[in-house]
Amino acid sequence: MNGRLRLLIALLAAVLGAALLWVFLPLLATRPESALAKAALAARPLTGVGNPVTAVLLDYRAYDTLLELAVLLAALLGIWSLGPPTPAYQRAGAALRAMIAWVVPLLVLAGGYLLWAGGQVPGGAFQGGALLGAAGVVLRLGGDPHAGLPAEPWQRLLASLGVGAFVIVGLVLLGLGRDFLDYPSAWAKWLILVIESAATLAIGATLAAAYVGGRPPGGTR
Amino acid sequence: MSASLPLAVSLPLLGALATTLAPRRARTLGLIAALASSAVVAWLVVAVWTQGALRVDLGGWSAPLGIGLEAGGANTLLLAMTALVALAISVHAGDYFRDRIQLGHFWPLWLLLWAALNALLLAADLFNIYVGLELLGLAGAALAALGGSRAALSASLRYLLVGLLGSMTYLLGVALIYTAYGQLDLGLLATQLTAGAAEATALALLTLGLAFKAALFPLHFWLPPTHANAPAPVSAALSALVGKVAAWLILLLWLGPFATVTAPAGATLLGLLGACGVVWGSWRALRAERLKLLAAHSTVAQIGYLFIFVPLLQGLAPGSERTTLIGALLLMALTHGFAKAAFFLAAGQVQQHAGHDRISDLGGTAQRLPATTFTLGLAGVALIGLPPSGSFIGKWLLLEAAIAQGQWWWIAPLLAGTLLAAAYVFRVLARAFNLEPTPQRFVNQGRAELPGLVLAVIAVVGLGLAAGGLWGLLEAVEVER
Amino acid sequence: MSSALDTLLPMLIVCSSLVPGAVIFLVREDSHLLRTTLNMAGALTKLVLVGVMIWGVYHEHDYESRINLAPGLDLVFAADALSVLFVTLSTVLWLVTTIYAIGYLERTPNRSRFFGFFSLCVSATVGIALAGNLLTFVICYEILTLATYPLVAHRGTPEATRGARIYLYYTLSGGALLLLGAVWLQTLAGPLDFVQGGILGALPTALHGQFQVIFVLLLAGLGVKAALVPLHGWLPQSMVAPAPVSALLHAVAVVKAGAFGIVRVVYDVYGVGLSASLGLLGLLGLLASITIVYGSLRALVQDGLKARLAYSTVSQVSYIALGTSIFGPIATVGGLVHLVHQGIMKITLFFCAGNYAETLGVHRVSQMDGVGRRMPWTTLAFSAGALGMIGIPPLAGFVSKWYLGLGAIDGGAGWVLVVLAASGLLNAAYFLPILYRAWFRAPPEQWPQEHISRRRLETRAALLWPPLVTAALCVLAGLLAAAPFSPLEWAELIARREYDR
Amino acid sequence: MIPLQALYGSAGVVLFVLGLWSFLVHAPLLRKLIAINIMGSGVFHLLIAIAERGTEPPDPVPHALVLTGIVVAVSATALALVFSRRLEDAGGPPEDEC
Amino acid sequence: MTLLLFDLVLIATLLTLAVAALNSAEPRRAVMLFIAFGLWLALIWARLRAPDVALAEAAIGAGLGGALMLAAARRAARRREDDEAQR
Repeated sequence: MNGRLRLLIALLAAVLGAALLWVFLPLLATRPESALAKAALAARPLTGVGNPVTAVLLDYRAYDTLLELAVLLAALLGIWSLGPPTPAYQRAGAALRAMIAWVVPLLVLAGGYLLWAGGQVPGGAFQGGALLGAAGVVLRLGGDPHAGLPAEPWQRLLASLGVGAFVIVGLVLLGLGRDFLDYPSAWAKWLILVIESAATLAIGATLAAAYVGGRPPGGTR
Repeated sequence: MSASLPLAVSLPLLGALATTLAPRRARTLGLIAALASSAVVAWLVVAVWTQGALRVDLGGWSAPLGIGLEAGGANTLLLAMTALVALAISVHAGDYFRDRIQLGHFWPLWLLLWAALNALLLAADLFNIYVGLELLGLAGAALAALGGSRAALSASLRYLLVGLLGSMTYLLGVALIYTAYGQLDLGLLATQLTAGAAEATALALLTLGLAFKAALFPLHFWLPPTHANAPAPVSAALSALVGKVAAWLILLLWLGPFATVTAPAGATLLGLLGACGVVWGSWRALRAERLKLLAAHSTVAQIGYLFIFVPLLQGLAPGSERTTLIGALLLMALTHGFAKAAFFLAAGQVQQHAGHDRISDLGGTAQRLPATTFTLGLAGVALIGLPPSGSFIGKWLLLEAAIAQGQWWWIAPLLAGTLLAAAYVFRVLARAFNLEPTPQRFVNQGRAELPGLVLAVIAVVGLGLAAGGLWGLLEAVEVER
Repeated sequence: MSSALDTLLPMLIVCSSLVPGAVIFLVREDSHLLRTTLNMAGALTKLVLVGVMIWGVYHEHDYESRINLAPGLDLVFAADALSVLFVTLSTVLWLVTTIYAIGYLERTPNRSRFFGFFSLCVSATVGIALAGNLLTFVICYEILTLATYPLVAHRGTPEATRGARIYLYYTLSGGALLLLGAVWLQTLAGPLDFVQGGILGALPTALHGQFQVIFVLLLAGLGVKAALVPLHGWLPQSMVAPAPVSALLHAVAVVKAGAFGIVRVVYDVYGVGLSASLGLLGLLGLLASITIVYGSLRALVQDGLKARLAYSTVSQVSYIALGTSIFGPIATVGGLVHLVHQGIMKITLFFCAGNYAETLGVHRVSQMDGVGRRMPWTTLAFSAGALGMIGIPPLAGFVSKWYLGLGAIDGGAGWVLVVLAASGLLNAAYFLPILYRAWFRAPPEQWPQEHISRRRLETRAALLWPPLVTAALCVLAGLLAAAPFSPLEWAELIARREYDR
Repeated sequence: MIPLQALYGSAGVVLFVLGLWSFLVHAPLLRKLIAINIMGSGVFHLLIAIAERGTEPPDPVPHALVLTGIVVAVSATALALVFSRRLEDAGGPPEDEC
Repeated sequence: MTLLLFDLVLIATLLTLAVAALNSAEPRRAVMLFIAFGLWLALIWARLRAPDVALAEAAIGAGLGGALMLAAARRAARRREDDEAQR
């Protein structure tokens, strides 16, 4: 790419930035009341979830989250379709192994805590799942080529858990004559917890598997 | 009845899970899922036909809090086209991918793509469209790379990156709308949006983001290599469905919630880009050396036609004239969808038989596969817009509107596109006639050849002669509202 | 007669060749019997249905099939006297040509494809004949283009591919102009149903300027198929097609569709009065006259037999346009009756040319010395056709020219007589030498390629009977011109309905 | 005085434009991916900024949107990286243009 | 006023990190800067009372995304060294 084109692009980007700022600033300065925010906060008791973000993610806009988990699944399946993983690093030294032996359970525990706490305070499926995934990353860095993941069929099951829990709960509710993902208020809290747990496992497993970066070598381990 | 809306998304998802869990049985499970998804869409079409437009608030939360799904006249028709084309692709793919491992990769991704298509067509929420677009982009890129060649990988990577650029741009538009209006539901926004700088900028960002995905000229550069190098069933899905859905979303925004924001200048610009796409895509198709590349370039042209409608619809108040023109737009989109899918499936057949798809060396192969050649011919007729295909009627109505509104300059790209399309289609068909030995049968491999043929017949005969029903559905929904 | 039949009959006539055509594609290549049965069943069914229709239209029965395609756009097949004229011509000649083609293509490859497209082609022609509005006409007109393309390209040789490509360039470009003209006209005048006397006369005179431009567009579109100079370039090129295709293309389907379209546009869309007052008839007459003379001149210098016949077609088809362009009922009769007469004469000539080529390998005029002795029956049929073309009484061609001449005097267009006379002389100049060679010169030692040796008949029966039948029709159409249901009588019926409203 | 959200919001816009610029001018895939991620972060940041409402509790909806967006972005990044690795395996570095 | 100053510093640092990440041609350096950018962003989001998202950005955006990119960067760097060794 030659210098003149670079300059042109930089200029255009600057103009675009100025235009966007010109449009955004007045709006940001006098941001109108968000009706949606008020409604979201007001309806929270009905969901049985204390953390408003979790309420949005798993109740009001649960459908978005369902599709998002499908995106995650699609990414993993895409990665698998491209072939086997690259070889892992060499086995870590004893000191590092000892540290990993400490860190991984800690990450898993913290992930579980975040999942559980996510109903009331900051945290939830994504953060918990991310920590599980991080545990996988650490394991792989330590030399485990599978990042602590089970054999392929189980990986497939884990990766499908999130979307699966959502779709099955949704379809069962449809079958019961309710709207898709319209939780009965008595069960809302528990259904959300079930879905969240499934999603946590799925996110953790998917992120770790994505880090491994290829289709697990068939069946056996 | 309204259950059919979420089912149209969740059944393909369920199929994707089933095929993920049991990759060895992917073919059987996938076909079952494909049939079930198509059946649900059929149910939905009947429901819309008898009851008018449907809307479901998911999770029991009505807008603005929850996410809605809507089935009106236009998107129901697109949904039905998607189901038919997807079913044909599903049947064809079982034969196309001979390798069980490849089938195991294909099926879940393909069903995820289908779920994304249905989700986008039914979507009534700006952010939900973003998530759907990402699912579409990731699944599409992964599918396009299934061929595994270096060219396919490189093209798919570019597709993925361009898709990401598009969705980020789109998301900025969403953020702008949320800043100004504090909500995301299209139905509510339609009642509140007013003309203004912020709204216009938001529309520009949303359109730009979607234009990347729809391959609207000049943002089409990624499309030809991707579609030409993907496995044929995937190319069929990408060309016939993915681009159409993105184009549909642009049209939905322009004709729906943002109708008060749009200005004639913007609409004319969009039409102009469409016209450039028609001429440029057709010209490149004419120059293409390979059959699939030809089809891919022609997709750029076919997307262009849809945008020529925008400046003509811009000035029309709701009424029968507008419904007629929207119907023509849909007819064009549906015909192209069916025809392009058929064309790619047939091209894949040719490629598998000949081991290549160089147009100049096609002679013998085309002669040995009469049904496939016939499919190419019929699909070609629809791509050109010759009667009795649906696109002929669409083009007639488009010309009529252009003349009646005094915007006669749109005639030039339409006629140029038609003649160029004729030139590139018959450049291929001319190879079908040579001195090769006589084929004994019309159809040799039913599962591989018939899906494409059926799609082509739908495009040419079904949509041509039974197009009246389309307006029937559109008007049924209008009246309901 | 029930009303259900009234609304179905036109559609049934179209389908009677369409359905067998679609099925034939699926027939295995070696199932001769099944294919022939389908062909003949379709052709005979159509003949019966058309018979019913002739009777009905004569008794002022209305037939109309209508399908709504889109708001404001209807696919209409309807029958009036004019459409019946053309339908009957195509139906009869289809039957004859099908028999001929079965004989001609024996033991050649790709017959299922050939007969499939052949039937589609006839369906499109019949659709053109029965089209009840301009939209339907355009649709069938374009389908005709598509269906004939594979027939021209059928042989698969490089020349065939080239001829087909040129054919396509011309017809599709013309089709685009026709489409544009039709759509434009529809935005001005609404749905363009064909009504005797036209529908544009009632519209404000402010639109007349646009009407003139649109007429030029329509004429450009129709003129391609009708082979009006300078749009005729495709016709000699598509001579590479098998003889039955040439016969069908030049006698019935393609060129006639163009000529018929011109007739429709002048009489049933614009109205002959409006066309005259807008000066459009003069334009048409001029083009037709140029074409008549130019085609004959070019025919004179061709050595290839089919090429000579092709240029003769260019010339002869324009008689129809010429008749249309003269204001007055007598010339109309001449033009319309020539639609039929030229068809049967020219198909006879092409059948014979095909017989010479198929039996003896004779393709050129210079090779035709003495063919009359080897193939007397074929040459007899050829002579009937050729003399008819020149206009020798009492053959069919004489009747057409007589009425054209009378009409020209009646319509005050005396210059047309000069054109007619010149054309007649030229016709004689390029046909008589062939007849002389065929009958009076000695045959050569050996024919170029004698494919079929002489047994009881001079060639295969399926090749011999069709030209004899059509030659007989040429003679009968001339001799019995005054009989009821003769082409002439029918043309007079149409002219009466057009002028005596 | 400039409200807090205007300040942070403009930073989001600036990040978006910076990312866009970098995406367009830098050829290597990794740099493009970083650019895309920073573009995305810009939009996310903007959403977080408008969720902050001073005295009232923050609007949870943009927070949820951003959470979704982060996961989607990381999925796409992972897929793109594996694509580029396969391309390297298939012969040479990935194409240097876009 | 001090609060505003604090915010300005936060934002200035963020933008500096972003520019640095975008402008470094050396892959590993660019990724490290990107990770730092992500963590800083998480900090700002915590400041903007979005702790859920801050956590997620730190763990997923900066953490896992960074880890993924780092692996790629290491390969890129190794390839670059190989190329130089060959020359």
